Amino acid sequence: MPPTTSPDARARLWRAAQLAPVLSVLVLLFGGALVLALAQSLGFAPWFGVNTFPDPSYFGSLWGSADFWVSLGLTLAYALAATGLALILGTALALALVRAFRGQRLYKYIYKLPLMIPYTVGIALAVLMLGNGGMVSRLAAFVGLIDSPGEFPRILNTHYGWGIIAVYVWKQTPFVALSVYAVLLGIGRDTSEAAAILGANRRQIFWRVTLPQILPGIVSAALICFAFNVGAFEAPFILGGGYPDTLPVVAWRYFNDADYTLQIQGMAVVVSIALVAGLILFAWLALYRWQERRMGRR
Amino acid sequence: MTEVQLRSVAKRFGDEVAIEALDLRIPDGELVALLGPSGCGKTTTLRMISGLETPSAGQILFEGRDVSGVSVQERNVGMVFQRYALFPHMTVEKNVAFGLSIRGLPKSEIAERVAEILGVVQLSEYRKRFPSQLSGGQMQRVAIARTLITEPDVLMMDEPLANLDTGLRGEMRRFIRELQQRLGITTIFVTHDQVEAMELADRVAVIFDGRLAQYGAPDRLYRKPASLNVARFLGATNLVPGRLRDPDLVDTPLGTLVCPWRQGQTGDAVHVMARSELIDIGTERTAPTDIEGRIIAREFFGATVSYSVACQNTHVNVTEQARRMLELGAPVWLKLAPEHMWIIPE
Amino acid sequence: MTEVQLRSVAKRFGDEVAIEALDLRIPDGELVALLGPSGCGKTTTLRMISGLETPSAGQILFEGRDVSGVSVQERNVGMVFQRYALFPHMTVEKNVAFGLSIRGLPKSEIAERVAEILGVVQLSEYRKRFPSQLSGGQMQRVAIARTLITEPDVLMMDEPLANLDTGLRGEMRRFIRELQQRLGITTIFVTHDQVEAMELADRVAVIFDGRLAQYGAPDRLYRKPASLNVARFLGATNLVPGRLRDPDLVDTPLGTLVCPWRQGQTGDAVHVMARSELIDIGTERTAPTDIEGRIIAREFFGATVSYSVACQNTHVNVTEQARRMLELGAPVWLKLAPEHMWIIPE
Amino acid sequence: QDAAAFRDAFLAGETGWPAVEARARDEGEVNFYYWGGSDLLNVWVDSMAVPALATKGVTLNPIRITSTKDVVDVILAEKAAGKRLGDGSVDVLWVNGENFATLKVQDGLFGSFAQLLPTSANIEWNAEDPRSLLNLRDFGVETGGAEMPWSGEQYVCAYNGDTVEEDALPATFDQLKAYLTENPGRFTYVKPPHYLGNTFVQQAVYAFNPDGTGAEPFQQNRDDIAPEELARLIAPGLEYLKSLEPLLLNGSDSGARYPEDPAAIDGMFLNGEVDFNCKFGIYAVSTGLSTGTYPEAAREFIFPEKGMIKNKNYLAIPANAPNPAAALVLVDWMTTVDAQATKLEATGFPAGIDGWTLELSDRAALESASPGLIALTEEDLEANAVPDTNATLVDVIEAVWLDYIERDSTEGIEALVQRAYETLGQ
Amino acid sequence: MFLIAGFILGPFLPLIIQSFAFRWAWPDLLPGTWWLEQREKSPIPLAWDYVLSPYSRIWEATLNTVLIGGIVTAICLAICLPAAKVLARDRFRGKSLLEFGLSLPLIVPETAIGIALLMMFIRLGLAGTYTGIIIAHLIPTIPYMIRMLTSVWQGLGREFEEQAMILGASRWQVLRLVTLPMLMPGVVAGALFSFLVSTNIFLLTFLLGQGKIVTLPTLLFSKISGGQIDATGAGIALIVTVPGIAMLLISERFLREEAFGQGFGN
Ligand SMILES: Nc1ncnc2c1ncn2[C@@H]1O[C@H](COP(=O)(O)OP(=O)(O)OP(=O)(O)O)[C@@H](O)[C@H]1O
Ligand SMILES: Nc1ncnc2c1ncn2[C@@H]1O[C@H](COP(=O)(O)OP(=O)(O)OP(=O)(O)O)[C@@H](O)[C@H]1O
Ligand SMILES: [Mg+2]
Ligand SMILES: [Mg+2]
Repeated sequence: MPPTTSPDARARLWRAAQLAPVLSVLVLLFGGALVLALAQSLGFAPWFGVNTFPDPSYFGSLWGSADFWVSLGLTLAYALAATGLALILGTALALALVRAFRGQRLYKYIYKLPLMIPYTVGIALAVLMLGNGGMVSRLAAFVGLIDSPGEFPRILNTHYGWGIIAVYVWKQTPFVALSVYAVLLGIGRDTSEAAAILGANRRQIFWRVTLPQILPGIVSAALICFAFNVGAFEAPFILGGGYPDTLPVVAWRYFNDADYTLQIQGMAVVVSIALVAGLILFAWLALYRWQERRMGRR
Repeated sequence: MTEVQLRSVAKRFGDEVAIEALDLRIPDGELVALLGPSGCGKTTTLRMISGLETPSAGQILFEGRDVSGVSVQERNVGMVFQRYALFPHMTVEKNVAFGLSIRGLPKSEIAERVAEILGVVQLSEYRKRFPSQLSGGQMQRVAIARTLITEPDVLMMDEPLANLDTGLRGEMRRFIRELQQRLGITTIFVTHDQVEAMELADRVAVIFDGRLAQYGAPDRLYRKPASLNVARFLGATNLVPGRLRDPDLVDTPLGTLVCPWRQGQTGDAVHVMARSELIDIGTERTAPTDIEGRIIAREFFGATVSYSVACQNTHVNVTEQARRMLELGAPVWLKLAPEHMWIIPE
Repeated sequence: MTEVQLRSVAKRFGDEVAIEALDLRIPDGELVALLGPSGCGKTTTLRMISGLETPSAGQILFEGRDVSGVSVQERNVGMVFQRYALFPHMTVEKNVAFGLSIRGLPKSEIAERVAEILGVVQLSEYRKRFPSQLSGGQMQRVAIARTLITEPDVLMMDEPLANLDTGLRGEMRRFIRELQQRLGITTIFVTHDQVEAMELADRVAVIFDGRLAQYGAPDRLYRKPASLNVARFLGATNLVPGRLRDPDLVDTPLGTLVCPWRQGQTGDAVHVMARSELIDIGTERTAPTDIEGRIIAREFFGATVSYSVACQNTHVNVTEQARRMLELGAPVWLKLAPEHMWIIPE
Repeated sequence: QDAAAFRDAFLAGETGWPAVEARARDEGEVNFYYWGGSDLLNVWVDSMAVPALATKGVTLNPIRITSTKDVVDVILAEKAAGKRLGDGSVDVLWVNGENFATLKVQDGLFGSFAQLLPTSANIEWNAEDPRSLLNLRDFGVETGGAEMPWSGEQYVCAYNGDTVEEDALPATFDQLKAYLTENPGRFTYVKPPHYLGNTFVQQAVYAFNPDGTGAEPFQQNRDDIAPEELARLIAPGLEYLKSLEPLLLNGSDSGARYPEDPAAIDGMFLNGEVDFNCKFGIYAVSTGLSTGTYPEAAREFIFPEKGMIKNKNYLAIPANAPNPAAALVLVDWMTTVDAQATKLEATGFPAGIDGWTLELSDRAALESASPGLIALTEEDLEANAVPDTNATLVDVIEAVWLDYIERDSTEGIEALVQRAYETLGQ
Repeated sequence: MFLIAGFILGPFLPLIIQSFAFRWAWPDLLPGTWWLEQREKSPIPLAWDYVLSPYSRIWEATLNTVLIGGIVTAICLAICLPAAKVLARDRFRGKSLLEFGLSLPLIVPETAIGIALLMMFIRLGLAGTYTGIIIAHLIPTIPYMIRMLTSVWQGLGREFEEQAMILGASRWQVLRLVTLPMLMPGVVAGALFSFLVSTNIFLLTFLLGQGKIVTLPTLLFSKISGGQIDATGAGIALIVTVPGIAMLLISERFLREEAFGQGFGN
């Protein structure tokens, strides 16, 4: 280093050097992909021989159609329902796990299994279990509740999305449990014991002491799950109820359409998904920052 | 305002014995310090009294009634945790109000009592802050206020001062002492700092390895420790081995000392304790029983000076107030008054 | 063995001023304590001397040579961190050997020197343990050994005793003092505990808010503080406001005290300091200058007793060794010897 | 030799086959993209094609894909990115219909190579012979020698003999509707734009052709038929499908379920959720029985009478194939009697070569490789065969189906056709 | 608790049965015909015979999955370590923006990234190559790795490194001898998580691998995309779970939940 550089400048340079690799991946690939997607959704696609940039008509026709809003609604509804369920189950599981009980070690293995396994396996399991020809349906027939698979209430491939939600919940409950468990270990038992001594019963302890403390952890885990669910493709594709599809599946269909101009429409869908997800993240971060500042943590 | 009694209470965690057997009576309205080295079972004892832990054996009585069937919530005890355990997501005010608000008291009454207690702990202006915005001493006081507001019958504090600066610690000690005297609440105070125990407590229970080693008033413990361990733990520096001779005489490496003894028999091995600050040091022999020595080290502590004196085959520490400074190497005479010595049986 | 000098050293972090301007000369082979309240800039000073931080202004000289261009690694200093910073993934042995092994010394030599220094700090039998398996005092000694093995020219310790128990703290103080005297290594020792500074240091530098408030031998600081702040920080309890009268007289709320003064003029507002342990307390008047009072509070600290005495319109604290106990409410007479008082200009 | 020059010389007929084989050996490998959804075919490619190509000094890289459309995308994207012959990534792909038409329109094909291959003798190229139709036209689009027939197929339905009486079997669409009125929810078809779905829709359109001319008007190119005319022709068929919707699987409650994939219908068929399973698969029942995917009582039947679409599928070489000579060698081998016979035997995919062009022994080999029909005869099938719809019209019908049936559009069929014409014409 | 175990493990039972079935029609609770009964008669490999044969591509896919996961993890670790350090320790302008940016990939769906990247990759010639897949996998793995590592860096005071420097260690020695070993729990957790994420990715691999690069999720997807599972599909699904189970055992051995979940607790 030449002695003329001030220590501050040197520190800045060194910092930049350390951030560079991650930033380059992020900016070039991720940012590049986003920009490209945006440009394309605005009509910039010379490789299909289309270049009407900037052309808001793709968004216009997308957002102008009722189908889009139905799809968005479905996407958000499945994601929300699954996240909510996973959240409740995962938190309950984490709370159970911090208590000592027999076989705890074994459960600690078991509950993490879905976390380690790809979604596709979860889908396969859902098909085998919940399908009209699946295990549950067969058991129902075995005990004489139904006589033909058609009588079995449809779980997969309906617009209620039970199958999709089941897979998400199956896969994400452990994730939530793991996050919450780590946070629970972090906050320790002190505060809940203090509350007990102050006379709080179990319910009060949970709602007024434990939950507020683990809430940031829960919410960030939920956010990750929710965002994933919004963008997930496999489960709604295989287990969904068909038209109207969730947004990622809609995008996929546009991309697989013989009509190339529809790919641009697909890009508009993709960008819309990203927009929804980004908005949610931004809102959460803003809220979190505000809360942290209020509590004087930063 | 409750008398607390422990009857042969024991606690095991799996194979590990935390408390062997503890008998302890904490009189109504007194402040008792549990004193002992780390891991001796102080926290465990408090947790059992509060009901957070169930004794493996023995009984805990409040006012003579066994409380084993009484849940934590119903025992009406208060506990200040070692690391305060303030609720990080609540303001000072909310923290303090917690105990009342879960009891469903009317808002106005809660507000009134919170304001009052915050006044007592001098934190009125901090009431909107979150714990992370407070200093250690302030958190401490919030924890105390939060506990006191529920008017517990028994107040427990688990090393409440361990995490404070020396200066603050003294201040908080005085604060706690004053408050306890004012409210007259039965208080159990855990510490592993003898000075703290001495200063604060009406009685001190010294616990070693899950067993009560001695229980009594601070000055009694300090002057008349029941065992070598207690003496050492309470900071006694001059513990000279000896052997009982005739009544009132003990043979030691310092010579034969005049020192009344009541228990034991001639010939028993004992230790003689002579606290360093109770030994007079002079540059001239004034009595035949004076012991000759030579200063080999000197330490200046501001208010006091400590000398290490070589006498015969042993070392004696002497502390005196720093009004004069004796020189290193100077020959000195030590006066060990019989009433300032104490015989500890082996 | 190096003289360290700071010349108008300043340090800013962004807009925040940590050190305003510090001039300090630490003579070769001495042990200097940096004493000051939390946040006054003690750690920052050490970090600048070690090279971990670059001063915003001023110079740091080792043996008269400016070391601003010398990297941390080349300064050959040693530093013991507040929380020891032992490498948790290495055994005691490995921790201690670290400084040598990165210098690529032959294995046999390293082993020899590690064994030697572990002997010095009395940890030979712990050499295979990991830091988490050690007590505070042992970790402390490992940290010191690890630093000393590299034979630094300057040894720095940042509140090395802050995390230790009272008992252990005294022991470690003595250990450090002895070691430093044996090796004669220039040592800078940071603390915010005045007793520690007094006991250990050849000189004490009191720092307030990034400025040197006083620098001198411990007993001088203790007896003759240069300012009210220093006096208060060093634990003076009786600081009575007064006004200089004739030579050797000061008007105070306690009456007119006889007390020699050299600086200042008649009529100047001053404070008179009378350290609580240097005041004699008696139950009878023995001299006309004795001041009458009444004991209003008593605290027993084991070795000492502290009385709060109400005299005229003010309170005086008196500490004495706990050989007797005066009763609360008893009328007493205080003797303030002229040579035990000190005038502090406003 | 530069790849483009090789192509030009080869297509001009100036390059002898040994030279092609020699170049193929130099190229050393060939990337074959094909739909990998059939375990049987996968096994055959790995166990027969790979070793066969290896003897010719060419490493065959079989690349299994889930949708041919994806490969077409790759080819065209690479082409757009300036990748020419020798630079791309796809050498040979298994293709037909719309995807071929797309490649052809986008100029994404290698050229007219088929009749220059030694094994082209196994194919009937004589335009005079009506049997050559499927070799010259793929969904009505002229192949122009840019693809080589690989398999022939016909859309055949199977029923489950355990649940359906033989005399209750529908033979026409009206009978199907009647059957479903009796047994609601016992049938469904694959969702367009999957080609199986498209085919079912086309058959319905043929059957309800208001002129009674069946498949005939649908052989024209989109440019040759006015949207109004097309709308008139397909409207009754779509109306029929719409009226069928409530009778389909799940149609009575949350809306008819159209599976994405024939595998789903296979599963439902096996579990008895549906009574019929229609797909391209002359030998589907045989193979289904031998792999356990069909119920034991599965039988084939004629449906719809005089309206079972028959077509072929092909191997094409893209314009930017990285190894053009090896690609030619692969396609050539794929059309050998040996390859065709083993494929038929292993997978049940009917031969793409034309039996009558072969020598007797070869013809016998091919026949003995056939797994055999269950409950039908070659003659039955042949008698009810009809051709595909022109690929350019398939796009239109598919779009209209999506709008009219799936999206429940309230616009008239004519408007929908009109719009499809517009967007597709861009 | 029982319910949870049932919920998690229960579905595997039919999967195992299915993988040994030849024909398993509704409403049979067990297959009507087992694979072993048909094994001799069938001209082609059935069920496990197919799954375990090279025809199924399962070995290739496993190898690819593990290889890609390993390389992605290594690269991700290498580039995230310094960045996480800066994020944990420095305060600078634009830091919260950077943090926002680094969490974005968690939020922006794979569908969006994948489809957009495809065009880019085809132009760059990265589509269908290992390089391309590995680069693409970095996007979703980086946020996890950064979070894990930032939390360990935060837990690791500067004083250890400074102590080492004072003892004379060079930057490289500090990193190698002090920093890395001390970061180990977080590094292991981060590595495990990013390996997990990488091996779980379907869509990116599927889109960008163009069928040329087969991994376990894409292989399984092509088997079940129809919403139907036959014996070979079930067998493949079982094999796909094997790396997960291996990871589970490893993770239990080498780290505690705390480290694992830490990155998400805020
Ligand atoms: N939940 C527990 N499980 C197992 N052992 C425990 C548990 N709680 C305490 N112990 C053990 O019981 C003994 C006493 O612990 P306790 O916490 O009461 O000590 P302490 O006197 O409060 O010590 P310290 O001064 O360090 O706080 C220790 O040996 C400790 O290891
Ligand atoms: N890296 C830094 N960035 C910003 N401010 C700092 C930094 N380091 C120290 N300071 C500030 O400089 C001042 C002096 O800090 P320093 O750590 O030297 O105090 P100290 O005397 O060692 O205190 P303590 O006794 O609490 O350790 C403090 O106000 C502190 O907030
Ligand atoms: Mg404790
Ligand atoms: Mg400091």
